Amino acid sequence: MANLTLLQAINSALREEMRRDERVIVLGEDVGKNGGVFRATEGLFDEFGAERSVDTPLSESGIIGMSIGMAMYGLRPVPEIQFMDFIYPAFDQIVSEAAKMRYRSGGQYTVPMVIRTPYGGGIRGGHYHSQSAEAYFAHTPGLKVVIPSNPYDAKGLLISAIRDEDPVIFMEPKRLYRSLKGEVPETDYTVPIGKASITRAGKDISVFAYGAMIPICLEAAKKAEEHDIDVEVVDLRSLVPLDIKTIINSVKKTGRAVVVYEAPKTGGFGAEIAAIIAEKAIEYLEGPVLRVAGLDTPFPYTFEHIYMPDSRRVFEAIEKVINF
Amino acid sequence: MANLTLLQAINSALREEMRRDERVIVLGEDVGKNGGVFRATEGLFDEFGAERSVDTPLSESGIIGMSIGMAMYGLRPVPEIQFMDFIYPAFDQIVSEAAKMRYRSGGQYTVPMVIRTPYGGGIRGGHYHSQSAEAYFAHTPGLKVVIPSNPYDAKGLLISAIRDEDPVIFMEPKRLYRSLKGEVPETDYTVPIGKASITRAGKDISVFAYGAMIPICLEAAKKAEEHDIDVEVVDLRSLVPLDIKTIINSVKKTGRAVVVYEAPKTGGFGAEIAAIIAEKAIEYLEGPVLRVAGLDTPFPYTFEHIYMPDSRRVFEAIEKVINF
Amino acid sequence: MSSEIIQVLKEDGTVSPLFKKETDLTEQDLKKIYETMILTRVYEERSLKLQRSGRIGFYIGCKGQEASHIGSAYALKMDDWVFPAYREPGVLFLRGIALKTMICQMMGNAGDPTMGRQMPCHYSYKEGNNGSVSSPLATQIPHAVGIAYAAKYMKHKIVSLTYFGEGSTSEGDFHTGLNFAAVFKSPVVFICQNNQWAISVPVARQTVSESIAIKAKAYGMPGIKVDGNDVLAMYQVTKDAVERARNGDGPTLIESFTYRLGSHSSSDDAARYRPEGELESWEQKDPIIRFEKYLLSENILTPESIKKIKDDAEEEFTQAVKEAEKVGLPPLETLFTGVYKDMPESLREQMEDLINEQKRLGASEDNSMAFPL
Amino acid sequence: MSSEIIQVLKEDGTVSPLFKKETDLTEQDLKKIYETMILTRVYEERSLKLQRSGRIGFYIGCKGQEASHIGSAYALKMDDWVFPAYREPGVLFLRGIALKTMICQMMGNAGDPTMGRQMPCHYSYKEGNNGSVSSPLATQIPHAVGIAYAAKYMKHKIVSLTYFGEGSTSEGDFHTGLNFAAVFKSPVVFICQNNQWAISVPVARQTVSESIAIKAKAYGMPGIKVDGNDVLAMYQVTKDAVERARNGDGPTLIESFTYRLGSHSSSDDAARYRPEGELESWEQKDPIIRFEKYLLSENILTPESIKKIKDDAEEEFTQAVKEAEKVGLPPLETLFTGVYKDMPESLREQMEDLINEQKRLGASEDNSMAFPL
Ligand SMILES: Cc1ncc(C[n+]2csc(CCOP(=O)(O)OP(=O)(O)O)c2C)c(N)n1
Ligand SMILES: Cc1ncc(C[n+]2csc(CCOP(=O)(O)OP(=O)(O)O)c2C)c(N)n1
Ligand SMILES: [Mg+2]
Ligand SMILES: [Mg+2]
Repeated sequence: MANLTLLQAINSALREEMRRDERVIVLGEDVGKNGGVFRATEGLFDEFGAERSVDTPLSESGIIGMSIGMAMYGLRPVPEIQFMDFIYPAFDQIVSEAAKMRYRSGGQYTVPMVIRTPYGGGIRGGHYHSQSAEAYFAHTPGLKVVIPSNPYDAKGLLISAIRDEDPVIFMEPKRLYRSLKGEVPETDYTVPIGKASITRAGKDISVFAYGAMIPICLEAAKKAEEHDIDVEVVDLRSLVPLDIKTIINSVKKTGRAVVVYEAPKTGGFGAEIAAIIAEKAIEYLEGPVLRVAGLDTPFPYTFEHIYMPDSRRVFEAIEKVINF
Repeated sequence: MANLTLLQAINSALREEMRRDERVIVLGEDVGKNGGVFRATEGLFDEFGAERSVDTPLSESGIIGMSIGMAMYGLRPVPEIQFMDFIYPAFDQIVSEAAKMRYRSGGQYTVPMVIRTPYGGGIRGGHYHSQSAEAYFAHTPGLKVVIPSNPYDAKGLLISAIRDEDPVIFMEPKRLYRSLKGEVPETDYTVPIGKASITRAGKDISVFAYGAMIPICLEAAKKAEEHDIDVEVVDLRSLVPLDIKTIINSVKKTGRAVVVYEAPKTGGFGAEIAAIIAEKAIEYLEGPVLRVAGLDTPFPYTFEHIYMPDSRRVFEAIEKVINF
Repeated sequence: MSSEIIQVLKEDGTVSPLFKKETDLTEQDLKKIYETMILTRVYEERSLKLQRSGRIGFYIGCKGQEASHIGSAYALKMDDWVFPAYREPGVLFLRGIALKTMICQMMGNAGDPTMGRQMPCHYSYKEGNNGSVSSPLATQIPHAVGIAYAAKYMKHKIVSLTYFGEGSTSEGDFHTGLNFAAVFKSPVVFICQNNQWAISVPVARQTVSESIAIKAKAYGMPGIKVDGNDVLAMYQVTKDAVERARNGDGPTLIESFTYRLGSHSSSDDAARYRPEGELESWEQKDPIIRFEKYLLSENILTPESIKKIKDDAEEEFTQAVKEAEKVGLPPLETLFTGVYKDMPESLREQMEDLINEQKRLGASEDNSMAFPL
Repeated sequence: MSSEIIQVLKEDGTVSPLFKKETDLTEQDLKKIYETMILTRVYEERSLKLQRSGRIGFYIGCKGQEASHIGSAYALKMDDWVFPAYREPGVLFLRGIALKTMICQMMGNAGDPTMGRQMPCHYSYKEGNNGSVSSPLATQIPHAVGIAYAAKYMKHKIVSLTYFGEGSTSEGDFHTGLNFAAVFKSPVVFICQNNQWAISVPVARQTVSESIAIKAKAYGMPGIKVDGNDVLAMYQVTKDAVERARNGDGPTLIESFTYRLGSHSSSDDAARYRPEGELESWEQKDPIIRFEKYLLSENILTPESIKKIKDDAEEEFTQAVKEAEKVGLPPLETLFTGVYKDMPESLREQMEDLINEQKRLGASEDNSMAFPL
């Protein structure tokens, strides 16, 4: 065990997998010599060389398009998109090609590829260094979408993603990169994709979230405790596949639900969670399903801390549902 | 009044607006001399010339990127994306640029542009000529998303969209292009963007849908009538802005809701409708909010008619909610 | 250099003596190439008939471009990879696919290895290292580069070749694909089938560069313009490029200057936009007629053997259709399988619901309309 | 042609006699250009200090590239349009923006016309026909083309000029923008600031073409490579291109061969990846020093007047910061306004909820972290 930041856990997962399997290759903008602008790939260039830790020309579509070819040939590419906000030039390659390759070729070709990308706010990055674009990808059959919220899960989920036979969008909460430390095994281990984790068990209300919103929900839960409200915090960890059973069981138990995400509220993935609850557990509900989310505006600069859900706002939603 | 197909109504809207306002320009692949592969721009080349009915090189990003510049300069470009499935190479220009231009420039620059694009299944187009990508755009603040379901609305909404000061994704249900006729005024008129229409009033259950799903929902409503179920069909017409009041009022009245859309179920825009109901009208609900939607697979070829929601499936959902 | 056009086989059917002396193509090879061209032409004519009679939903063809893709693909080894667009059925024939399989693909039935999931002419053929055709244009170009990078990394001495139209050179993926290949010195051959049209848009509206070949200069790779209706030139130029690639000397862009003798697809009518006389003038340059003249003049083929080749192709097609038409629909489950390696729970639920519904109510009505273009 | 490099002002500060004879630049112009270069350099040094002391969150600079963008922008008329990337503050100075406005933008306060919505250095300045800077690279290139198309359509005789880095030439939007401009013969001037680096990636990893300028051949437009540290050559070459464009002769690609003397941004440390000695060798070619030598030798400026220009710029900056720091935060409503012309009901609800919440609970805590790159 080592006490690592989330960033170090990612780095460790990449290193372990590259040592274990020579088919694993990282590529992207500044990932080689520079070790990535966040340093997620630091040291890989020195250990594995320029052929496996590849600085590419500046084209996201090229990075993903080339990775698809590599994966079709049998490699395990792990492309990095420097910020999730810059994934859009590669959108066509991701949704039209990577997502559909297995299906459209009757399984002849597959794209075992992990697109790593830092997402979310909290670093004063404004419009284009703060976005949470999970909803686009979770609505695209053929892709998996995985979002860790702590160093242990980050390493274990990333290793699972690299070993997965399908394309995975692996979203890294950049706000937690260095601010969150945790015990992480030094050897390799996996955390299964598709299983939510009950980060905090509770009986009064369920709060569903993922990624950088988890610490905020835990803070809100603490506050709620002071008001004698026992909150269950469910860390979804993977949006596709989604652990619907755990969601429904939690709602059956608590009868109340709040969904938290930092992307713009309208059409965000939290809407899907609410819709599933309204579909499958309506008879257990004792109040509305509230969503605490980003605003329906582009991500701002000066007012970023107001834009983003915080524990106060989550707590207020909890109170509202409880008092309904 | 003339009895026009939906396609003719679109063509008529374009022609009227081009006559009225020389700032209106259509551009895209095959839109000029050929009049568009569906013939939506037929005749415009002859009437308005190559400068206003512009065949572009084959690049969606170029079409949209150039349109943004044109709009910033004061024109009213109406770019066509030949099939919505091919909009993804322009995704970055749409979500990063068009959607955010007004906000990020403090209103200095605006992008009054209408992206017209045929969407949806029913023409044996397989993976890449059948998609319904509204959820991606409806989750992007700064864009409006408008989807007509009949010739009258098509013309009136398109004229509104062209006169709108913000970028509009105007999705045309290609399945209804020629199969649906209706009375359409020959002169110009507008249908306001942001108002749903109650296509069929009813008291037992509300069905929310848009575009090509409307005729199917009406069919299902008819069938339900035979079973003494009085269905209200609400045609949303515009997803952004969304007419939340009409949705909530309808649910308050009927106490039951089904949402119908043809995009993949998970993360589709229907989830947002369900979530809004679960948030704002939970106390009126007498049953679950069910969704009838496309499957969570790429759009198929041979089994397209099974993939797509049909009136049977909608009727079954209605029955289930009623019998809950 | 880049705007010169390379030709070996003249329109009158004669061949430059130098080529004859130096070529490695045997009589056997020439016959094989010719037979594949004929099969491809027959495939087209007959498929269009199937489409018109409603037995397949759509067809997109390559009439006039047989030399362009068959000549070039013949320069590959079997373990090389091909990423076609949609006008290269001849490549599949060369790589040994069964005709019946292709027809089943077009019919979208259970004999289609991709289980009726895609439109007609969107083949996948892994056994032949032939990629999976998709509709979005130019997307295959970076894939070809990735394959080449991977192969080089794994020290496999293979080459990856990709086809695309001149219209597709306007897409970003053309740019990015060629640039990545050049920067990584990957073993890729890029073949642009410049058939003068992108649906209704002429090449002059696509680019005003001197040629397509000259675009290679933007990436620091050689660019060569070839007479795409000259099957021998296509072979030779591609062979040279393949060798360069295999020897580690990097990618090449080949512009095959050719012509789409048909409409864009079974849904299009080129008469709407094609200038008068253009089709007729290009029909004079039909690559099959030209090659035939040569083969006849060299006594490699006779009028009789030609007739037999054509008859055999027709017969083969007739038989294959017969076989294909016996095949039923794919199992309904295939609508749901293969989205992922393992089916997610939520999709399994959708599958069970739908299968139950179809059992309860009978099969859904198929009221899809015909594909419009 | 494309790989030759055009230079007018030699590194020793002498100028070709031909240029001197033919240039239309007056002493007044030369002074104005110099002053703008100095102001730009001062702006950079002082902004970096503001960043380090935490008074602005981020800065991205142009040290070494002053000649490149100021020389070229000087060739425009005021009603021409500019679509900058993010290393062109000097263009804004030329177009008359108030220094205070720029500093308020960096501070994201109420003096920022864009109301603190974007990161520092992402200016919008419509009064000066200067586009809205965004982070996604190369997206502005097609916008510049659209502006030019629109202006031509409306018979306005204006030109549109856009800047981008050499790294950005790898993006699809570079390709598509240049191609559209050439096909439509739009009046656009494309200036690639080839500063040798894209964050940590050297130009050799970006492209292996002979030059950036040669990429023009792919689009059938002229491509010219200029010494980007030579302000006079930048002016002249751009002027010629602007005139061509204005006369209806279509677009031009200009490669400004220059160097980023600083790190990528306030969050980057170029020492991690820059080869030893490279910076030092380029510092010798500092465009300001070179131009100064010339102006001194021509007696257009004296050491005293230079000192005064520098002091004035420093003082101007000091004053502007003072003013800017007096300005408060933008009103909270501006978080919600301007997403659309008219605010949708659902957003109004979000606004009201949030404003009430802030009233009830006090302002949210600002615990954002520093920008990492
Ligand atoms: C990204 C994308 N945009 C548009 C289309 C629609 N479309 C299909 S084929 C075609 C023309 C292609 O022209 P070209 O690349 O020259 O190939 P050709 O058909 O001539 O072989 C178009 C516009 C598409 N399939 N993909
Ligand atoms: C689409 C996109 N991808 C990645 C980035 C992250 N990024 C910011 S600047 C930069 C390098 C740009 O290099 P170049 O175009 O040469 O411009 P320079 O910074 O040298 O002026 C990168 C990769 C971005 N802003 N946009
Ligand atoms: Mg073509
Ligand atoms: Mg650069």
